[in-house]
Amino acid sequence: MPTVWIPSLAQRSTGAPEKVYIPQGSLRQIIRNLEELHPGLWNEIMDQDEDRIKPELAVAIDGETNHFGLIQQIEETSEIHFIPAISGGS
Amino acid sequence: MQPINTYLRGGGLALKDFEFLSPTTTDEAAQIKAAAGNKARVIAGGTDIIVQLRGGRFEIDQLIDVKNIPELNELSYSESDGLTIGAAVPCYKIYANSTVRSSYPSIVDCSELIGSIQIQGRATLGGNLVNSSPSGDSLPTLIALNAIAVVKSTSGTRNIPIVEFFTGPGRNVMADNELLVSIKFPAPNKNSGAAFLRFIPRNEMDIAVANVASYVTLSADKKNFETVRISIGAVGPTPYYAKDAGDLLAGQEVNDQNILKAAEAAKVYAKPITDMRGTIEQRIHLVGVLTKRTLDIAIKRARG
Amino acid sequence: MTSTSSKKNKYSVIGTSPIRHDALGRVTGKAKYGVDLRLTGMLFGKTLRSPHAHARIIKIDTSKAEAHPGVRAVITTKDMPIVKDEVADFGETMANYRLLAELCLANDKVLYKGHAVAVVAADNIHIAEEALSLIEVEYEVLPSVLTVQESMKEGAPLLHEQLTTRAVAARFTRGTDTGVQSNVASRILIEGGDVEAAFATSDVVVEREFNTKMVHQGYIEPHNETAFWAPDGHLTIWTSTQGAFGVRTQISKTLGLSESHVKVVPMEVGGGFGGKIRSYMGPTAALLSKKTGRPVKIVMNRKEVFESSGPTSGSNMRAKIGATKDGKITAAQVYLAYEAGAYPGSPVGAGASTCLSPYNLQNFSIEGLDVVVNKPQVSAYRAPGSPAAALAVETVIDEVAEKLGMDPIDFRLKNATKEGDRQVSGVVFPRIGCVEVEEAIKNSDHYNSPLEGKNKGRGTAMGWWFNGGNASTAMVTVNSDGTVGLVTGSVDLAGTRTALSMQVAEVLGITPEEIYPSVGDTDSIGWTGPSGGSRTTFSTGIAAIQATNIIIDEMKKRAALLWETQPEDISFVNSTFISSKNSNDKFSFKELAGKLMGTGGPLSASSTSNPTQVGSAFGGHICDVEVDTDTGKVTVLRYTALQDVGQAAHKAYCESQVQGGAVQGIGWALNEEYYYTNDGTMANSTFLDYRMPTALDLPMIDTILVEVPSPGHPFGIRGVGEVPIVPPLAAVANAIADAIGVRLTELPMNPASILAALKNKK
Amino acid sequence: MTDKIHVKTNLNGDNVDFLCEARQSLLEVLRDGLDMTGTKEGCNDGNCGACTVFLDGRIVDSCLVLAVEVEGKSVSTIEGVADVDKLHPVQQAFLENAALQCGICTPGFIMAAKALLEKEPDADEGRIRLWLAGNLCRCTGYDKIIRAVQSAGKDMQNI
Repeated sequence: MPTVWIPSLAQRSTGAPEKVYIPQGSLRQIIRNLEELHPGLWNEIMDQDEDRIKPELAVAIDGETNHFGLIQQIEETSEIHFIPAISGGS
Repeated sequence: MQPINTYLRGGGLALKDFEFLSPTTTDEAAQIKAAAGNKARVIAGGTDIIVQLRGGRFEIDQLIDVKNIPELNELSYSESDGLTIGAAVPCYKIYANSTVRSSYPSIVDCSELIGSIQIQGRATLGGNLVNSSPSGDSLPTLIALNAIAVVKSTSGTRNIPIVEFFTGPGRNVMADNELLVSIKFPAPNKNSGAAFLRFIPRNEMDIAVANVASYVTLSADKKNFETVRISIGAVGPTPYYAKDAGDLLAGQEVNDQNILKAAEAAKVYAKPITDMRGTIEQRIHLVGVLTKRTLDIAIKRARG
Repeated sequence: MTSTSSKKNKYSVIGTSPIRHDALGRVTGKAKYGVDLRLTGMLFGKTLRSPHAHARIIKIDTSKAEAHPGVRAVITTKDMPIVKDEVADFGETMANYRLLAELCLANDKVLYKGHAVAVVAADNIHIAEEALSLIEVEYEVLPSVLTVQESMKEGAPLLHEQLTTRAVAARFTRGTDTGVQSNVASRILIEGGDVEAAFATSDVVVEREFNTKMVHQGYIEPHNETAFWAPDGHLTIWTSTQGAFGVRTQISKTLGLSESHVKVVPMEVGGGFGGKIRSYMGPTAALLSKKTGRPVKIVMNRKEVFESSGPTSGSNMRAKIGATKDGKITAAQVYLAYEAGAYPGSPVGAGASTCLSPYNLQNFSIEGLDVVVNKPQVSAYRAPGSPAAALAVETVIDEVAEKLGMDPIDFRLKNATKEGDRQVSGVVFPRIGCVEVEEAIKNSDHYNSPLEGKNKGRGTAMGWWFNGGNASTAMVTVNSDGTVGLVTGSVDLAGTRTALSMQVAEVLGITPEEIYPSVGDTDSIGWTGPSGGSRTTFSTGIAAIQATNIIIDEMKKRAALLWETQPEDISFVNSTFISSKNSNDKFSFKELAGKLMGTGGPLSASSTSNPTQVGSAFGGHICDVEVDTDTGKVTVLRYTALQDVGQAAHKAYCESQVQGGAVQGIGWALNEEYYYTNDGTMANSTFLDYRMPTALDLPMIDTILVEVPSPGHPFGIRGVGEVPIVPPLAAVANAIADAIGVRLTELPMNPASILAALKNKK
Repeated sequence: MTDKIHVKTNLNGDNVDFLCEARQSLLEVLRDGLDMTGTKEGCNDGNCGACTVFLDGRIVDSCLVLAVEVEGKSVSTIEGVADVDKLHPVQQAFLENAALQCGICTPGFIMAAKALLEKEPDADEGRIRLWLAGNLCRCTGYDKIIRAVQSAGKDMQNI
């Protein structure tokens, strides 16, 4: 099953462990499932105003950036990380 | 001389009209000054005044270009009269002059340090003097060498010892109707040497955190000090003549112990402030360091 | 030895150093930078800026300025469309458009000295400046805060009454709103393992606190924007920008225009380093153009560049690192509080994510705070956020090694990150050159040369930075004589036209001189992210290679027509199309290019890259200094910068990027700072007193290019531009510590602070 | 509006006259009046050298020269350095040694380096660094610029 690495502050606020295993599917389904297991995680990850991941957050799937957002299909062996969106950079 | 009516740019500040005037004699220039006072300012190299006008430091009605006046372009030496540097002579001409190089090494030191090569193509010691910045890089040298400012107005010409010239940051004893014609330096003493150093955080292009000039005359056997003049800058509202620091060396043996005493005595004169260029503590300390170093170089030069 | 490369070049074009296509224009004064643009009927704009660091605008009266002869229009915030809070993506950079609009014209409050208040368009710059002095602004001056420490104090004046700390939520994000009113915009935390327990098992623990000042990118060309709002409603902006499409997005959002009504023409750029991504004057120039019906050009002066563009953060930091006697790091704890300037958005997240990357750690804790202060809003500056954090970590690492009696590079090697190790984010490192760079330091002539003499010292430091990915578009056109046109959307800051041409040339087997590269405007090329994030040669390179491969496929079809065979039967090797069916059927690329018209017509291809497998890179620097202990002055005696560049594209310009980044870092370490007086005035907003290094302040900068190919690029290219500014702050600090036996923890390490440190040592 | 001043000068070998206001710098008139934008403005206060031009054979910062001051003098700018078909050795050396990145400081450096090498083609590294200290470059770290000037000096000695 895909492994989701839970951010440390979110671990504290929701009681989730460092790593959570969630059945494969779209990224949206995975975040929904996370919320069911550990209520509060949805709000940690999702934007409060719009249907998207928080803009200051980037999702890395197996260390690579993803350009499909919530509809990205996550594979069986994948790791998901939430990392800060780096601004500017030049 | 054709009056030309215009504005000058002020970096976002309100500006008034001014005229650009190009007199060819000191009399003409003095007449303009007599009529307009400090509303007529002089441009020689322009490296300070253009920046000051853009920064809105003062307002003027007239700008007097003095580069076409022969007396202000004089650069000459005679044993009786010493060295004369016209107020409009740019630095590069000064440090390229063979007499200056051989007999006034501290003038070379400071004129080679003022600004960049580009700036030295325009900037003048006269401008540095009239501008009277506490950190002006030629000013300690002028004090140490006992230079005299030759100043003219419609009522005549007067000589002002540089040691009495400065009254505050950007201020001096010249009246609003006076024009700087030249700076005169006595012929160097026998067995003498002089040096100027400044301290800046980079190696070029900075305003001095502290600067020091020393002028040393040694005994005939070059083992003792005869007279010493030390001047310090950027450590108070004006550059200072650190008289006691030099006087205590008179008649003393040339050695490190005495030099360090003079360096300590020079520090007493320093009354600096802390700003973006340096701190009080650093500046006082640097006066000591630079005094010692300039004395060392001056002694070496005196001994040939 | 001045520059070396770690291995033999296997390419014919990649890795060489051809003369840049655009260099002739630059050495003859013909190249047109944004500041050089002059249009018929053009007016000159000038911005009135706040003299206060923090004040409420009570009233603005522009009537006298409007009546001044030669003044054509004046605008204030009431002329700006209302921009709603919206965070949107304009190419990897997240930005709130309301915030960007307020940087162009303050609304209600001014939040830093230099904040724009009104803008004038006049017949010439002098009249515009006169007009500024005729605008009357009434302010209610408010108390200001200038450092993160002051800003976080109980009862500190608030910059934004509505700002509350978003914190204690996600591992990296601003998270949920805490509701606490504060100047702290956000708090982030990255943790792994058990730091406290690990420190308890350590033989050596070193902890230090650091402070750094705000510093500027220092590009020589000031910001400039020229706008013409045509009667048909189409707006054109000519500007020196790192990214035309980002400017287009910002301007269309700010002014409420559709993107198709805004064309941004990127002019040559006189230096950016991250500071020329935002538009500061485009919207106001556009509004003035709309009001006057004429083109309006606005250029900042140097003071404005310092006070009103986007420098990078000053900081307050702590780093604590423990190790066992045998040289294994047990734990690392880092605290970073970064100045955001007037609006939220410091690069603290990047600092937090990068500073421990050279080490494979099990126990770590990194806390980051984004704090607003009454200073200009920070923007990107070369590896934003990373150099300061690296100063904290790399000097403490050096001190731990010293306490352990270990060589600092041996200590680093013992803990070095390798492929497969996890970053603090948990992300696994792909193929990466940390060990290779550290070994190259150990093997370098510099590291193995003795440094003799009093008050001399040597320091080393490592640094890591991401490469940006982001989308790029490239279009390749084949001319009938076999030359090739290449248009991309990537602004050329330092030779990327050529670095991109070289990739196309390598694929086609022709010379880079046979390719003519140009930079398209937003109407003539597809969306391309800004030239920033060390991404252009990498990401736009991929787009150019993709487009070239389409060309090759198309040309195979043309050859198949001529040879009456199938395209699958044709290969392209050594710049030659060959049929597998008949060995006499051969065309060089050039020959076939001449036959395109008779085989279906001209050929061009466009491709957009959006790489997911973006790289990252390590650099390591060695610095020798001598300290004049009488004056506190530091002389850099020798400097060697090593970097994993993956595969150098244009070798000389790779070296030059590394050298330039190192020197910016040396300036930051030794003398550069925003020097503020208590009233919030930057006292040194000139090149006289903002002391960037001159030629006389430096030795030659030796470079060693280590080449560990990036798996994400066909030629293994990694982005090069940013990494070299990460290690110098710590490398210089470690060298000074080695020279005088005192560790300085505040930047800049200028003569006054070194004298003070020496005095305290005694 | 104020009356403009008629100035006659020699610019890159040509007799040129222009109208200006006295408050206008030579730099401003070159760029905005005469459309010679090769001379760049970086600071407008004599601290970056991007506006370096020759005035009667010596290099100056044109931002610190009033346009009215060039009456009767000769001015040369970057636009006058190359022949139609041949670059000056300093320009050629900057190309070949990759001695520029963004290039905004390059015209100023070329003018300053040319002034040095015309007098001292054998200038050593220290002399070159001192001479060029009035020109700021933020991209290159100066390394390749110094090498280019050394290389140009060699070429000029051989001419």
